[in-house]
Formats: sequence, structure tokens, C-alpha cells
Amino acid sequence: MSKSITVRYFAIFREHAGVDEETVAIDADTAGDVFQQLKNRHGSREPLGHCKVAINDEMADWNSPVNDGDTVLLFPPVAGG
Amino acid sequence: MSKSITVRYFAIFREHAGVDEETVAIDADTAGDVFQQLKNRHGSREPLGHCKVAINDEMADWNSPVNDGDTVLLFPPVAGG
Amino acid sequence: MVIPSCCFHPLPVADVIRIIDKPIDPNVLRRELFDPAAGAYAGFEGWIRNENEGHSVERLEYEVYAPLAVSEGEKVIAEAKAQFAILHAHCVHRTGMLEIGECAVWVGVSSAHRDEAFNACRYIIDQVKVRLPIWKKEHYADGNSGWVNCERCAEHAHPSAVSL
Amino acid sequence: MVIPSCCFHPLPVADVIRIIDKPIDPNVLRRELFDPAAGAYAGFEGWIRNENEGHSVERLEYEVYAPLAVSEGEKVIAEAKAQFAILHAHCVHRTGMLEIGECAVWVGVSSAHRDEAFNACRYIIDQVKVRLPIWKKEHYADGNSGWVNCERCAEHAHPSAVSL
Repeated sequence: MSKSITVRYFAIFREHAGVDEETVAIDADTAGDVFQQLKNRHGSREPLGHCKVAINDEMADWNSPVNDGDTVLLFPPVAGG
Repeated sequence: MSKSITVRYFAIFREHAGVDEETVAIDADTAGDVFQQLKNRHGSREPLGHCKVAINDEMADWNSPVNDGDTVLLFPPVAGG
Repeated sequence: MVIPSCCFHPLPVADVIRIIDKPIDPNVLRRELFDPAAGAYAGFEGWIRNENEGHSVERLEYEVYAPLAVSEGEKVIAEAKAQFAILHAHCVHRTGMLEIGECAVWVGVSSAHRDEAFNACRYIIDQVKVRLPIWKKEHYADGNSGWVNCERCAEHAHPSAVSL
Repeated sequence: MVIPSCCFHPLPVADVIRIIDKPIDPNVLRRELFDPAAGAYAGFEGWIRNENEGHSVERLEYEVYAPLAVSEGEKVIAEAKAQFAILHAHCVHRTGMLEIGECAVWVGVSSAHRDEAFNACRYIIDQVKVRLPIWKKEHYADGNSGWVNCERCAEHAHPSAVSL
């Protein structure tokens, strides 16, 4: 069943997507599903394990469930410092 | 054979001796001999291994030889930092 | 300006991690860690250097997602305080465009003895680098630019190495 | 005063170790270590704390035999540079009477990467503490005083423990 998910892209993902944020109708159970199904948006061939995800401003796992109305933040590999 | 040795005392050794420096006539082969024979001056019961010694402004060992006219610096246990 | 360190007084310190877009001033920051019981202070600074993996770097652009950088940074500092007998620990990270020689991140720790200050400082910077949602884009002398850890990483990602 | 770290220019640096009788200013000192190739800076400061081994300390008096403290300190820093891939390392130690909270010793190291900066900084302070001819006398709240590592050590020295 399709869910309405707001997706936020960061750093290189945002540059690929061309937008900071968009709301998509998507058939996804987990954060990982969102990442995989939006490959043509964020354009990343990164392994999921290199990236991070947050749901509604809380750090999450790739197998965390997503619900209708959630905001999913897609983080490419971090490089602080 | 007696040698003329100038001895400099530091920190607690100086406080015990009551002088910064004095020249003594002493029958000593090594820096360790100087330390042991001046026990009543520096007043220390420290093991030699806890203390350090310099001869003519170069760090030395307790078994370094002392010569007539040398200046021997007696250093109690250090505590920098 | 020399601020005699004997004249310290505890500053009001609400936040142990901060994301700022102005130059980091380690001299002001270290004063926040003063404590009459502190015998040791360890500090770390990450500076922008002119080279990375053979590329000549002209400047570095930091992107920080502040809400989660702060909450994750607070966790890191709480972990350091739980693991090591320290008194105070703070971290400040820059965002925006930085020039060569600028300070991108500062970590400071005070403790009674030096072992704990060194270990906690190292723990914090190590964790900050791998856990906080912060990205940097290098701008090269040849006019190109690249996101650190991203483009090269993606180029080299082979299907067999992909894992969840 | 904020000195923007982007505006650094190499300072003339003759001496890598200094003994001074005025307050240590880490902000000026760290600037001496700036280098366009430096990505990491690790700093250590020893602060006067208000307690040692159960004694309430009011102030601390440092005695330094400068000629040998400097020559031994130069050896320590040369060893650090030989062992670790660092760019610059300096150390400054105070002499004279210091109050609680004052900085007694500062060590700063810059390097391309953080591992080397941390390890060299730790090496230098560890060696400085055990090798340089520096002594400190604690002045206690009760009016007494004592040389650190000396009097208590002498009290507990038993003939059987004496060794060359």
C-alpha cells in the first residue's frame, strides 16, 4: 500500500536530487526500502551500510519501519572534523 | 685521593644543605660516591635511583666518574608538569 | 590579549556541543572548562589543510544537519563522561565555507589527571567524525570539487561489496 | 580578541621548549604551530588544581634548572619528531609561584593526521614530567608545604627498597 513520505536529501544526495526535500507516494515498509526505491532521485551507488538514516529527526536503522506521513532523512557517508 | 668538587643542590636538597652551592674536598670516584658522602649535607634518604645527577651541566649517571674541578648537580626526584 | 588563567570564574555553560558559522576561538572555549579540581586539559583541533589524498585543496565547505548533529554530539559527550573520570568536555563544529588553516572542529576536556583527559578527548573526536551528520566538500585548485567519502567511495562500490 | 585562524603567517620559531615566569598564553602558542599542511592539532595543559593526595593545595611553587630543562626538553621533542610523523611540536613550562587554575605546562603538536598529534603530545608531556629537572613545592591550606615526590617518598624509603 502506498504511503506518503517526505524525504530530505543531504550533501551529495541533495545535489543529485536537485531538491532539499520532496514528498513522494511510495510502497515502502522500511527506511531501506525508501533508499532503494529512490535510487533514481539521490543517485547513489553507496552501500546502505555507508549511509545513515533518520526518521522524524531521530537516528534510525535501515530496517526501521516507515509510516504514512513520516519524514525520512537520507544521509550520505558522513565526514565531520 | 681527595678531589675538589663543586656541588649544587636543588629543591629539597638545597633546603636541607642551606646553600645553593659549595665546594668540597672529597674522596670520590663517581657521582654516586659524591651523593653518598654528602648525605649529611643534602640530608636525603631517597634511593639514588629516584634522583638524578648532572656533571658540568650534562646529565650523567650515578656511576659516571668525577674529576678534580667538576661541578656535580644533585637533583631530587623531579616533578614537572 | 592575555587572559591570566588565574582569574577564571565558571562561565554559564548550557550546551556541551555547538554548531557555529563564525571562527572558533579556542582561547575562549578552553576557559569554559576551567575547574579548581582540574589538573589536566587536553584539546584537539581539526584544521583545514591544503591537501587530501593527492588533491590540492583550496577551501572546504561544511554542511551540518544541526538538530541531529547536536543530539548525537550530546550523546557522544555523555558517553565520554560515563567512560572516563573527567570534569568537563565540550565540542564545537563549524559549518559553511572554511579556508586553509581555519579550525573546523574543537574538542576540549578537563580532568584531575591527564590519562582521562587524553582518552576522553580522543574518544569524542573519533566519534564525532563518524557519527554526526556532517559532510564536507573539497574545492580543488583545478576548479573541481568533491564530497569527501562520497564520490570516490561510490566510484569504487562494486555490487559484491554492497551490504546492508 | 578573536584572531581569525585563516590569517596565520608562520612566526619565527627558534626555540621548541621555553621556561617562562609569566602566564602561559596557549592562544599565542598554538599559532606558532600553524602550517598549511596541518590537519590536526593536539594540545595539553597542566593546570594547578586545589588538591593532591588528600591535601588541600593553595598554590604551587615551581623550581626549574633552566639550562638542563631546555636541553633535555629539546631532546624529548626531537625524539617525538623522530617517532611520529608530525609537523611542529612546542612545550612551555612555568617557573615560580602559581595559583590554582594557572597553566603550569603547555604542549602543542600539529600534524597532517590526528593519530600522530595525539601520540606525540602524550609522549612529550609524559617525558617532560619524568626527565626535566623541575620540582614543585605544594603550599597547603594549613600553612605547611612539601616538595612533591620528595618528602613523602623519603619517609617511606626503607633500606630494603634502596637500589642504585
